[in-house]
Amino acid sequence: MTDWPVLSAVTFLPLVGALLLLLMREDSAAGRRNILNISLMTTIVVFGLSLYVWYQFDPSNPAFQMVEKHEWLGTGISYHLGIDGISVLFLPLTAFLMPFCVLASWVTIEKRLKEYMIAFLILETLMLGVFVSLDIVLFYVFFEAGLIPMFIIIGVWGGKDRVYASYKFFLYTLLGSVLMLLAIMAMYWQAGTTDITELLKYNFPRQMQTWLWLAFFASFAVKMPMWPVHTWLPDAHVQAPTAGSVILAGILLKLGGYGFLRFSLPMFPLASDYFAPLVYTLSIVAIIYTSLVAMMQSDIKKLIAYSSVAHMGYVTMGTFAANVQGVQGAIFQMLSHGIVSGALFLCVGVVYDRLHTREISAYGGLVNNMPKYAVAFMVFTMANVGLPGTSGFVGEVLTLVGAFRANTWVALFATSGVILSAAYALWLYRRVIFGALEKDSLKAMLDLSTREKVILYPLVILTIFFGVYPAPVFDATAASVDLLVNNYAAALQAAQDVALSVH
Amino acid sequence: MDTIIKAIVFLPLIGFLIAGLLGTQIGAKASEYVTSGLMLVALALSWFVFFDVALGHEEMIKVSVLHWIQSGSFDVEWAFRVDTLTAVMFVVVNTVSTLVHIYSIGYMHHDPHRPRFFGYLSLFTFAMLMLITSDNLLQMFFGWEGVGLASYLLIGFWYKKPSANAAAIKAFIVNRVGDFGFSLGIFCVFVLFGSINLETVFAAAQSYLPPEGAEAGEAVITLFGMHLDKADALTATCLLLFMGAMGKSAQFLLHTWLPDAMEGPTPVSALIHAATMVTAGVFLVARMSPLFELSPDALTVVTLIGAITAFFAATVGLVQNDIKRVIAYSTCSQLGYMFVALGVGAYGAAIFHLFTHAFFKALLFLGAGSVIHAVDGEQDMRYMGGLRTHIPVTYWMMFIGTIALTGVGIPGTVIGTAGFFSKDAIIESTFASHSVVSGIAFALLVIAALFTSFYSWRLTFMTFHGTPRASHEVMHHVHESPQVMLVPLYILALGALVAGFLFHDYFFGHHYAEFWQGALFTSAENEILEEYHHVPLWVKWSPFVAMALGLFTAWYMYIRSPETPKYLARQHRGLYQFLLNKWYFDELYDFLFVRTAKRLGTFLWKEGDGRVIDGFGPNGVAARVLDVTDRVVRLQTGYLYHYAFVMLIGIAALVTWMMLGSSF
Amino acid sequence: MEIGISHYLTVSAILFTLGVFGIFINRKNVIIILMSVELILLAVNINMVAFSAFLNDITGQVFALFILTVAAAEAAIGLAILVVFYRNRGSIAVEDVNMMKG
Amino acid sequence: MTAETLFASLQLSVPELILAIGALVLLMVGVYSSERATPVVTGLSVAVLVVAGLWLILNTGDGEAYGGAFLSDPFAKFMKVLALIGSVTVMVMTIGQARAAQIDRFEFPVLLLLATLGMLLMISANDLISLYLSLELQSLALYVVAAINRDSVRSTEAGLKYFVLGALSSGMLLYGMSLVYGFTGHTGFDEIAAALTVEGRSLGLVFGLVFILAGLAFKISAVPFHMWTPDVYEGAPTPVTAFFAAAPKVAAMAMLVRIVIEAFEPVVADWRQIVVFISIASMLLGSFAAIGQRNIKRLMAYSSIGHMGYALVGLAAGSMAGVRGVILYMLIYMVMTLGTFACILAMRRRDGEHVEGIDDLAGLSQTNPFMATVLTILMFSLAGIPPLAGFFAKYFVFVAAIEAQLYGLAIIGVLASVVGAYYYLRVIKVMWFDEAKGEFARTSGELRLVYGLSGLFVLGYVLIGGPLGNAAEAAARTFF
Amino acid sequence: MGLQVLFFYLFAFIAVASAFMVIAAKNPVYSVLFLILTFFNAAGLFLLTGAEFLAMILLVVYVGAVAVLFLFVVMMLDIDFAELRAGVLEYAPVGALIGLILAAELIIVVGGSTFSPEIAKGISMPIPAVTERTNTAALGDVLYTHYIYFFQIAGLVLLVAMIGAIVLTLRHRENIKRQSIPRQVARSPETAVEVVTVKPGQGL
Repeated sequence: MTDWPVLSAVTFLPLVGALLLLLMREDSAAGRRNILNISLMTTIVVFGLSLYVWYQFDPSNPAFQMVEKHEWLGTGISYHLGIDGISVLFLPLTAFLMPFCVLASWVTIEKRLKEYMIAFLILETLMLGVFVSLDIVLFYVFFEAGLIPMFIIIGVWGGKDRVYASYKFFLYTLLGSVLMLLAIMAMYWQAGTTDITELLKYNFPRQMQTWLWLAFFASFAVKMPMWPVHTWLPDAHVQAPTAGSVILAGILLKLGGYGFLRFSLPMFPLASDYFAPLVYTLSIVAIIYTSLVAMMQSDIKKLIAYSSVAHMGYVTMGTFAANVQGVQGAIFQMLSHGIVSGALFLCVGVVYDRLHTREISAYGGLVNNMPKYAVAFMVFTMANVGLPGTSGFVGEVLTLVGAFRANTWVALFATSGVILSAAYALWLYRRVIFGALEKDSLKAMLDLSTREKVILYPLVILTIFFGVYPAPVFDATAASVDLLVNNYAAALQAAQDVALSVH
Repeated sequence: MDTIIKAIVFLPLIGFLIAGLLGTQIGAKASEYVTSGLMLVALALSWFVFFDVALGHEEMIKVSVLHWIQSGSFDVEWAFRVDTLTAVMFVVVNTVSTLVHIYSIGYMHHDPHRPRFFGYLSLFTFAMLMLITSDNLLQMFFGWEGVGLASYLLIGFWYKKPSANAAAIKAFIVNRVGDFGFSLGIFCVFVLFGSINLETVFAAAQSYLPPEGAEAGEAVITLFGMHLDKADALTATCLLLFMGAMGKSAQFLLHTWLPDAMEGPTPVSALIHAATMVTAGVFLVARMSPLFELSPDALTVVTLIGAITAFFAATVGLVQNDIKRVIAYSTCSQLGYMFVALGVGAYGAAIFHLFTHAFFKALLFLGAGSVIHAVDGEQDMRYMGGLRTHIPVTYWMMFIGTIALTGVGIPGTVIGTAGFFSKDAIIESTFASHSVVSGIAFALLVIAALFTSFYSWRLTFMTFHGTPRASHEVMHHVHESPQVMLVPLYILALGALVAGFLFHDYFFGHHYAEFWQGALFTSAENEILEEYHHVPLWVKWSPFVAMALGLFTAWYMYIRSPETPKYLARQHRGLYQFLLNKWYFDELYDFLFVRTAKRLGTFLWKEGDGRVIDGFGPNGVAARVLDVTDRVVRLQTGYLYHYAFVMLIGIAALVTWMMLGSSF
Repeated sequence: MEIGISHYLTVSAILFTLGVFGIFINRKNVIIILMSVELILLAVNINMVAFSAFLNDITGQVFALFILTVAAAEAAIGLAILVVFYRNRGSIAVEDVNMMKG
Repeated sequence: MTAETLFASLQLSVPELILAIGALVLLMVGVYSSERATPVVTGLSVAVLVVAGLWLILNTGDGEAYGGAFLSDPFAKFMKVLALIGSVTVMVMTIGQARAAQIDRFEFPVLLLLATLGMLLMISANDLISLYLSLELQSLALYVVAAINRDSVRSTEAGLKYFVLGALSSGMLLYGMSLVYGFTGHTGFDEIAAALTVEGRSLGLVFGLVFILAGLAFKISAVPFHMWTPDVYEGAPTPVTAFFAAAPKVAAMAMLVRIVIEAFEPVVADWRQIVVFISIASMLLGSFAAIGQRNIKRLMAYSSIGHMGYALVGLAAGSMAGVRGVILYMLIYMVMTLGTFACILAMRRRDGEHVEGIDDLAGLSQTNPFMATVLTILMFSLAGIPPLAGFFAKYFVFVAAIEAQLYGLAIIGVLASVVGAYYYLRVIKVMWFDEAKGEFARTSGELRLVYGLSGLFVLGYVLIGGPLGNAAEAAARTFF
Repeated sequence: MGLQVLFFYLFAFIAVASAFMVIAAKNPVYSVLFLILTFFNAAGLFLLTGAEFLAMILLVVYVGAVAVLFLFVVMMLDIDFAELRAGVLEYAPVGALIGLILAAELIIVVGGSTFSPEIAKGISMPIPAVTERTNTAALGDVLYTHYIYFFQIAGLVLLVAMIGAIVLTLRHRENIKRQSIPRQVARSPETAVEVVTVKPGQGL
């Protein structure tokens, strides 16, 4: 435990940046530069702090660390922060992607830059808050509040159909979340506390677990998103500005997966076990169905969005396999997908900035004049496909192993996803990058600028680094995941013993 | 030794990084020299390892590099495992790769993207080396996919050609189908043995099955709804692994990508699609022999698939006109041979054929490349002919390749080309084996041998003999390739001629045991090594006869009476078309999978997502909400009496409710 | 036959219902509505007085007294509003009171 | 009533006396000064309200007065402070707006003072008679101010509708009161409760309960007694609407809470059914009907219907947590509403014309970022999105409902809030996503102060929520 | 007792019948007159229960003031009665049905309910015997003592009504001639009369 509230600091630091931005004026070029610099500096400092958190984190201790607890709103709600192995890595991930978002918006956001950056910094605080909350209401507050800046981001700086997309995004996720809110209240009523550490120890009755699980599922499934509640995602992705897509795919989707790991699995083990087949089915459908749909898309972002749905299918599948491989795989897959899908959207942003269209058919042959771009895009495509040696592979294979241990049918169908993902990803790559450079509009396109290199190259390196040496992730998560899985098994066992003794 | 092995594996990677990242800065020439130079070093080192490990009988070497994935019991390292099998593969891979690097300096010298090309070649080599040195299944999978990637990149090297891009994607995806099985196989291994490290798995496999005659034991795994006992589980595992091998080695049903892969530059075809990558499947089965050996059923399937592939590919090869495609089908067919050998338990023979095949098939491809180079990129044999006099060196090299491929040699003696030793060993082992399908496999292999001979000579005759059919323009420019291309041919030709003679005793003969040192596992009952010597004489002669017959027919049809093929084609139009169109596999797959998937994708998108999910979900709900809103708002008429009426209804309803509610 | 409280309550219930009925059945004239309100209040007063008598409790009568007071005030306000409305709209037909709806 | 008891009673009701006397004095001031006295009277009214409020907070004890008809307890004080804040805020907002809204007459602040007095008396009412009289005091004043722009058809129509339906509802309320009186023999809440405990429940009494609840539901504009709300909100001058939306709702809700929790505590099963019904109906109607609206005042009317439904969720629980939830809900609702109406009042074009269409807000985020931001925060808060105050308001009432095992109510409630979010989003969408059509005139300082403070409160609730929650809890403990 | 029954039914019947006519009469003037009749009969009912003060108040305040006010407004707002609209009864059947249901429920439940003697025992403000105090005096006893609080609020309610009526209807219109008694009184012949000399035969 550290002496100063490091988690609060890392969570609320972006707000400080946002407040500074409020004082800025945007009208001049210098003003613009100031805004950008402040945003960038803030996000970088936050990233540094998050690394410090990671560094301070003791991986051998499965309990919550760096805990801060204060009285808050009364009625059991407290301001309680802490991290364990499951949540610790999401902090650096979130903080890591933010500077890229700022960089990606460096020149592309022409209007209302100040508001844009403020929205992003607020969003960062909220996302970080989700991962460090140890009070379930506090969690919900952060979880849900993220809708506000995202709604504005999509709606103000989005594409043509941004209104529809932002509404759909907002209402869809809100609908899921309010049911979770009810469940949270029911848990408070039942257990008399909203403290996550206490709730983790509480045994909810079987019947109640079922309902609570379903309510949480409604929220997280939409957030993930799982089939069939995924349709908001393609719309939101397509319309959002590049950085918005990055955050959406990179972090917001992870909130659902994190929720499953933090709540559904440990708090409602019986229900999780009971509903695992449902989750498996939906995950498989997500993997196969959305891969097929992705294949037929004519819009680059939409295609990547659908592929995100498929990849999140692996996460849910691994999570509910509820063994070490599955859960660790799910965590890794989330982290990796955060990097890779974020990077893919950044890649799309690069060409979108030049041509202002996302139609695949408008491109072709980019490798001729944008070889560096082609290389970066290739790496991310391959990571998306799950090529060994990229980070995409590690998570995928572990979730599959986990699923295979739980149910071979699931693994069978899920593995077929690797074929389909290759199909849509490579086909996309071929249509955009390969081929002769015939379209006049493309001939004048320049290769990556320095700024774009700064954005994409670190991601390339990370993608490969985590593919080859994922150990840091596993080291950090191992103890907590072990604890989670063991408690889960113990709970199931206990329930079985009770059932036996009754008969 | 550790350093040497690391050097062998990582030198190509360094080459790739230099050529790939700095290629534009340092220029094409430098890239070529750096990558080729590094390959040369790696080659030298791998021969050293070969002598040390395989011939020097050193113990198996294990080199740990880095932790990779550790998740519970799923614990995987980056580590190298070097035994004889690996050493053999070292030699094959690095030799061919080095030669192809050198050859490419000449072959590609017009191409503006040479650094990229050499980078890819080195990347491929690195991945292939990772595959063969792997000490666990996951690292093997890494190499497996890595070579797939390199293959994808190299097939699509000329990215402006749509056909090349299509072929590249096809190769990757069909391989992925195999990988699908491979991954499931890996998972099976993990579940059955609790580990995917080869050492652990092999050690556990020794005592895995209950002794003969004992109870089958209870189900150890539920696979796709089937409750499998230990033996069946093992069979299932092997079959799943084999599926991976089928994909990578282009076996029947998953072969369609290989001919299309010829869209890549010819050196690539030689390296990847003849000598090394496609043999990965063979390597895998051989590597996993401790498992396969325990599952006769799985081996039967391997045999059958191998035999069918050998036959099928040979039939298609008979009528192809593209010089590279003929060789490609030949490769496919030869891989079938190797699998048959594996299937009947003759692992040594299989690896031996792999070894020799690498030499002569690479030779043939590079030779073909030399031809193509000479005729300005033309690949259709119908526009060649009479090139013998213009490019004699190439001709002779191709000739050597052909006799090696067709297995020219004198049965019963040790005089013969490389193919003679290895192929005949396979055919004889097949006959000698106790497999239930040995008879049919033998028959198919012999027929395939006949066809092999026919199409190989057909190729030679059509290309080099007869009258030139190319345009005057082209013929005028026909020239012999430069030395940098020819020297690799010489070396390969040497190998094609003598490799069989030199090594057959080690691979599949008297020195079997001390050469392999357990790298290939053969169970106690497996006595194929002994038995194949004792096959009847006609069996020993049958490949020779088939070869001779094939040679004669080819000579008759393409030298003696060139009208015959056309006549025959007209006569048996259906059959000809069937063969020419490769048994319509592409069309069938296109119909079954590609178009179905596309149609399904569109359907799910428009109907599933669009109409059903969005229609009944958000959009539908939104529309219903608006309907309700409309109705509610219409209630608000603005008239006082309506408002009062609503209040009255409200109060009446509440009163009634309370009255009825309390009377119940 | 004894006149009990239920008789009074019945009369008051009928008057109350007539008053309510008068409010929404009427389309001619807002004044009628005001009169209906007076009927309702009268019904309430009958209730109050009856209860007061039968409970022998004077509170009911006091309450009724205040109701009368307030009713008078209400009538005054109501008529005042009606008058200003009439000045603006030139009509007090109930159907004309419909500028705002939805 | 002896002199001492009267004096003690007077002491407990000093704030009310201040208001009453203040109103009379200001009436005189208004009558005997020139036409331009309105700002002076308004300012003095503010002062009166503030003095009353301060006295209430600092100097008022707990206890019964006037023979038990008047009650001063923590709950009453809390709600009175709320009502006073609501009145003061509206009064402040009207200072600069009165002329434009054509309500610049000195009677207006006086009437508001008297209405506020009515509210305070309602909140303190512990007897059916005092409840009725104070309710009428407030209502009559409100009928008049609704129609106070007497040259406007809309304003007078609003007044007429409000009056007619209000009179009908007080008729119902009275009828219910007469039944309750008859069936218990008492008008005092405590005595009613005592009689009910002894007597038990009779159907006639339940009818009385239904009629009383119907009458009170009208005052908080709960479905199906809400029909007046949209028309009156739209038609009445905007400052008046702002007043309607805030303080009277608080007072009526306080009264409703007190009467059902205190007087009808023994028949909780009966009134809970009714409250659940009107709560569900209000939440649903509030959410659905608002979607089609183009006029922002009308939108706020439906919004208030919905919000009263949510507040009733807490009441339906009938527990201390529920009452606490209701108290907090009313507090937060009032602040949000006042802020929103401050923004609506600021919707004045450069040429001085007031506009009320939602589309008139187009592009506000560019022409007036501060107001747009505040209004956005308020809208999100009204929609119940965390971390804004509106979320916590909903949270506390729903927690209470869950504790009372009213699952259906809670589920319908949260679903309705999703539908409701849709129309709040539309306001935000218009402000942020659409292009500006024209600019508003510069907003006066007091309006900026009001909506600024409101936005700050909504945003900062996460920081100050603890003490407020404790205060609400103390207030709620009155009943338990 | 017979007389009381007779009068009860007389008053009750006329009250209900005239109340019906209030809402049914075509002419609003008739409605007002029927309302007055209803009030008269209700006053009769009050008398029957012994609430004599209220009965008188009803007549004085209601009939004397409120009903006359109604009559006055009806007359003043010169409404064109010929234009009364037809086809206004589209919802009448449904409305009538619901109204009848409500009435039936009220009559059954409220009219049919019995009262336990317990309640009558527990009351706090018993009516003194008629022999000791008249009804009016009894009311007066409590109204200004025990119920002074309510009385004061009622006063405020009336004040609000006054302010309201004035603020809504009082208009200081321009160009309207009003009588000003001080001015009339202060007029002198000099200011009031102008002496004009007219020549004969010319006219003005």
